[in-house]
Amino acid sequence: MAEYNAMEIMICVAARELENGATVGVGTGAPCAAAMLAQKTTAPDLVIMFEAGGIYPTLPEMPISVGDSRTFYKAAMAGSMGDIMEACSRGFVDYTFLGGAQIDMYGNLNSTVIGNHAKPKVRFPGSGGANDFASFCWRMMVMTPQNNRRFVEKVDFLTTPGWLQGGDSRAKSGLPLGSGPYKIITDMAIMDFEPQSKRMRVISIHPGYSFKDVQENCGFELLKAPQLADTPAPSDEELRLLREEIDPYRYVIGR
Amino acid sequence: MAEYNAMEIMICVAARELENGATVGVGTGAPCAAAMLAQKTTAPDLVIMFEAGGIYPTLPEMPISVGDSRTFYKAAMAGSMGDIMEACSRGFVDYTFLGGAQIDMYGNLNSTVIGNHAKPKVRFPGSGGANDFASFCWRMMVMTPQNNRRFVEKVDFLTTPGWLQGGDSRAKSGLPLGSGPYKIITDMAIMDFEPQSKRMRVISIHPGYSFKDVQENCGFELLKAPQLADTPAPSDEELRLLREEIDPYRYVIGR
Amino acid sequence: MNIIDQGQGELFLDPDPDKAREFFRTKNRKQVNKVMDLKDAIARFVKDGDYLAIGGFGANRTPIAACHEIVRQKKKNLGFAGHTSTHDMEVLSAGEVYDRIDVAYVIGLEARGLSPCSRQYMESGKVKVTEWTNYSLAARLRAAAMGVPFVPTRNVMGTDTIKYSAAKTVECPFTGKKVVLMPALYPDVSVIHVHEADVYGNARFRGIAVADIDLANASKRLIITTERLIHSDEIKRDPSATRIPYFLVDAVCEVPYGAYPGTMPYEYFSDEAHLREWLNVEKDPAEFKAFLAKNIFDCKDHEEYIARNGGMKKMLELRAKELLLFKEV
Amino acid sequence: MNIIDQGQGELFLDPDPDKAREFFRTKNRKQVNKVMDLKDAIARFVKDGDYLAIGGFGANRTPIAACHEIVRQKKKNLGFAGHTSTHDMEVLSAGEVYDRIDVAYVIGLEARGLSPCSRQYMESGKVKVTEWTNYSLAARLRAAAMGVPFVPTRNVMGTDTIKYSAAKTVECPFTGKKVVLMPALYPDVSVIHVHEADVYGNARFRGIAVADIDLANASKRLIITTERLIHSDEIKRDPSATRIPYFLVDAVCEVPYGAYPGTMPYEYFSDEAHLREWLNVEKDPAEFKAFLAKNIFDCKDHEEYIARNGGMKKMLELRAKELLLFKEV
Repeated sequence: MAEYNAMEIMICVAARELENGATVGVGTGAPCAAAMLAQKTTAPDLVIMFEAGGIYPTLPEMPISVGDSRTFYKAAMAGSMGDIMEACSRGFVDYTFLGGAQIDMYGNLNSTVIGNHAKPKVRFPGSGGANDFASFCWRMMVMTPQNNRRFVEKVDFLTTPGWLQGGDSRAKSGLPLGSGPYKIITDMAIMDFEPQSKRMRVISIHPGYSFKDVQENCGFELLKAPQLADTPAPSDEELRLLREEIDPYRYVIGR
Repeated sequence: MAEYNAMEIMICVAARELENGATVGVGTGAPCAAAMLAQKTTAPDLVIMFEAGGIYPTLPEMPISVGDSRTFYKAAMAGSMGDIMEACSRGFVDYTFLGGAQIDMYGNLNSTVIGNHAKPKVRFPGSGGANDFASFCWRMMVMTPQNNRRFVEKVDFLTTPGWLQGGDSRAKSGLPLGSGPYKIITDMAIMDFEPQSKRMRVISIHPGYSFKDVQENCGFELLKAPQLADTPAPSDEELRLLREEIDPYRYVIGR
Repeated sequence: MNIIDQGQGELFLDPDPDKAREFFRTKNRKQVNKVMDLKDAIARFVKDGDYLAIGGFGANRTPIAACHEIVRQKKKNLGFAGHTSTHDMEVLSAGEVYDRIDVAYVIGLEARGLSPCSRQYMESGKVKVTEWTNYSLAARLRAAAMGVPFVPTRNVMGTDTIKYSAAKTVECPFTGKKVVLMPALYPDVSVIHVHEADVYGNARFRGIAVADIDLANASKRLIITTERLIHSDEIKRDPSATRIPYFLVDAVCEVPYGAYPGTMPYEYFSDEAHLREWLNVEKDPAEFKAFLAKNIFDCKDHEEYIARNGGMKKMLELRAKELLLFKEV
Repeated sequence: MNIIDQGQGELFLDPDPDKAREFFRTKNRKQVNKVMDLKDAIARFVKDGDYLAIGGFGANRTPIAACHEIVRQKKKNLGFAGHTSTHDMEVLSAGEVYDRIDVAYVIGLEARGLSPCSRQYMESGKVKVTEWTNYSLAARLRAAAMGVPFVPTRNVMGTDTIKYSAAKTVECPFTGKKVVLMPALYPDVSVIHVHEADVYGNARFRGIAVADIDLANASKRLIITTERLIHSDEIKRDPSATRIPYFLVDAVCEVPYGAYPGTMPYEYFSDEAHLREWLNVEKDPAEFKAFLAKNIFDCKDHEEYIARNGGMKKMLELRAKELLLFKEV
């Protein structure tokens, strides 16, 4: 079996979640790499949208920015941020991939501050389009390394909505009905959410890890699916595509 | 003095109201003819906008429709209805010229129905963009023949806002502050509105008519300005421009 | 939300964005070939009872061929968005295909006069009418395009136009000022005519947009009629020119002169003589019936309609007129 | 209007459309020559204390030359719309020109990492912060562009993002659903970089629009920086291509490579090495000070900045990169 690093397995596993013919709103970095890998493997007709306005480009290389020229290279349309976000708002976009500094058991994300808002200990970039994508897209997915610093009991600042306080709290919040977090993909496991409580639940463990590893690298109690799957390792072909075609300069997978 | 018809004097008088460098939202027919005449006389830099999206065209001839190709011929921009109406809404448009089947003493217009709305005696086109222009543009002007059928005590249907019920009723209505009817131009006279009551007031009488003629051709009591002006007759040059350059096929002035 | 004032007009469509989302979720996102005959597109996507909207502006970049086909197929009980509907409404009224209408501007053909046929139908009592304005209907499409149940505007207050609409006046919680909420309008099906589209439905047009971008985004089903099909490589070469992205589109129909007898900017000007013929012939019911038989019901398609009204010679004349080829400016 | 929930963040600008109308009423509607030096435009139209917005998207079609000039002129106490502000914010933070900010995305340069300088300034307590999202800020500009005090959206509910915003949640009177009202944002002054403009300010650009059309409409004062001036006849020849009409514009500044070191679509790609240099040098205050002297304060203008960073040779390299001239795709 090939060697691979934490970023590589996250990208490969994430790519497999995207079905052919779906629409996905992505940012730069790992989400974009996952979408590009999906296009080259199981989802050749995956429709990629970038929040600044690029619709269905033929990506010649990894974009550096969600607004750079590559995001609308040989695209169906170079539109506006409104075109993208309102397509999401109308229910045209199936998936989004997000990240964040912190995530809680309901999939809520913090990308705003650690500490006090007025004079924060650490200031992060803020929502950007993350809250918008998570509010509007049908299925929000997260790619993030598994550790106690990121997986926390309570996020310092709830930037981007997951299942909020769990249960029916999101349904009652006013956010579009039927949207919400779907899968959380880390370097150790795949999680989904238990349908009633909306609590994070481990459903598949990556090679070399156990449920115990995952739990130990999580700041809250994880649920466990009745049958835990074994995540297939990245295939040689997945790794080749990722390393040779998608990210030859290791911008993302070299992190 | 040259001969002229009712439509010709209305157009000539209306054109003189438009100052150079103003913006005006116009429809087809007499309003457009007046704006074109103004451009060729006292207001060479008059900026014409058409509600379907044409901004500042170089009109090669009279448009047939406010959306036809002439409305954006050699224009600054061929935009959208939103571009125009929202420029009006933001306060960028100084004047508009409207008409209607009925007008009351507060400058309210009916272009919807005579009789019952559900099964009208006469159905007219409806507001179109008239209500929008009259709501948003700073100064609304009306061009209409003077007669008892049109100038009525109460419009059957208040399609387009004038000063509503007079006094401060428009200011209280929620319509943009400071906008409202400005001048009414007929084939007999020019009217404005008395500042407090907002009732229609005759300020200038066209050649050959008296205040009595105007009042007799009006279904409500008109106020009279302290000093009534005599409207100058259309000049030979105005008539030449109108007949030879603006409306050579007499689409408008032949009515 | 305290409602200060509200129209008593009927709201013909549900402005609920979650219901619209459920529908839009089902639309295919793949770039697949959507080219079909206009006849098939109308048969498949315009169902009796649907709420219909037509792009363009009356007789400007308006899919008149599609309006003819809707009448030819004798669609019934449609709802209709009458936002400066002129010749399109005249055609649809001739077929009495609609029975409820959101009105901004109807019956008239602007400077050309009024359509007796449209007027009679509107005065017949057979049509349920809710009143709006051009911008109000544009704003309703904007709300739908944004995926929200309404947007605010500052027109219509104090008038009967709002009274016979389905809008509501509320107080703005930021400024204390009154604003009117225009409910979202998600047409069941719309037809928009463009200059160029690829087989997937990526479409572009020149000249004024009217409200067509919002209309395209707001519509549950969208039929594009196009003067010309172009290769998808051409779309990809200049994606900034795309005005309507493919995923909104259900059918792409290549219909040259599809806006005739209206104007298609940079292509052909309106056939004013023929539009006058329409208006004149409507005055006599028997004559009008024969006229409709000749021009709609007995025509196989738009090509035949054009052949019966001057064919290519006429089209070249209208092109010359549109481009001012024989006029010094 | 019953307010269900509302943010506690400060609203930095008045969303009252009547006040905006009073201002817009005073703007000149004539097509007059507005060409001026960027230095003069910034001196004249960006006043200490103004609320500033920058077009483009961080380092894409972003008027970086104008950001340098704002810093060079030591503007102070500006408000700032931080909607995916990346390198523009990095420059403005270096000058500490702003003291209040509406945040959607700040500090970061996307895949390139975070700006230590922007971060320090944001963590200093010197900056008042209200939180939004990219779409929320776009919606706020849309509301202003429409001349209304708010538009509704369906994002942010249930989060701290709304809690630290100045948005309000209300119940939709049509559907009973909750919606968030985003207050209109009318910036005092904005700068947008485009490919081409005429001397009057009619402007066009290629590639994604981001939120620049709404921004142009929403702004009280608008400075256009353009890669090239074009003759007004060219605008008139193709008015469909105009994205920003002249009457919105106060100044037109011809600034070739005005988005450098960011990307200008179809013209030049970002200078990643130089952007990395910015990020690295910020780690050392003394080094950063010298870097700013060299690249901003001691530069007469953008041309000198470019000359100090590779000049025409570098520009041609970036053009080749943008156009993928040496890469098979």
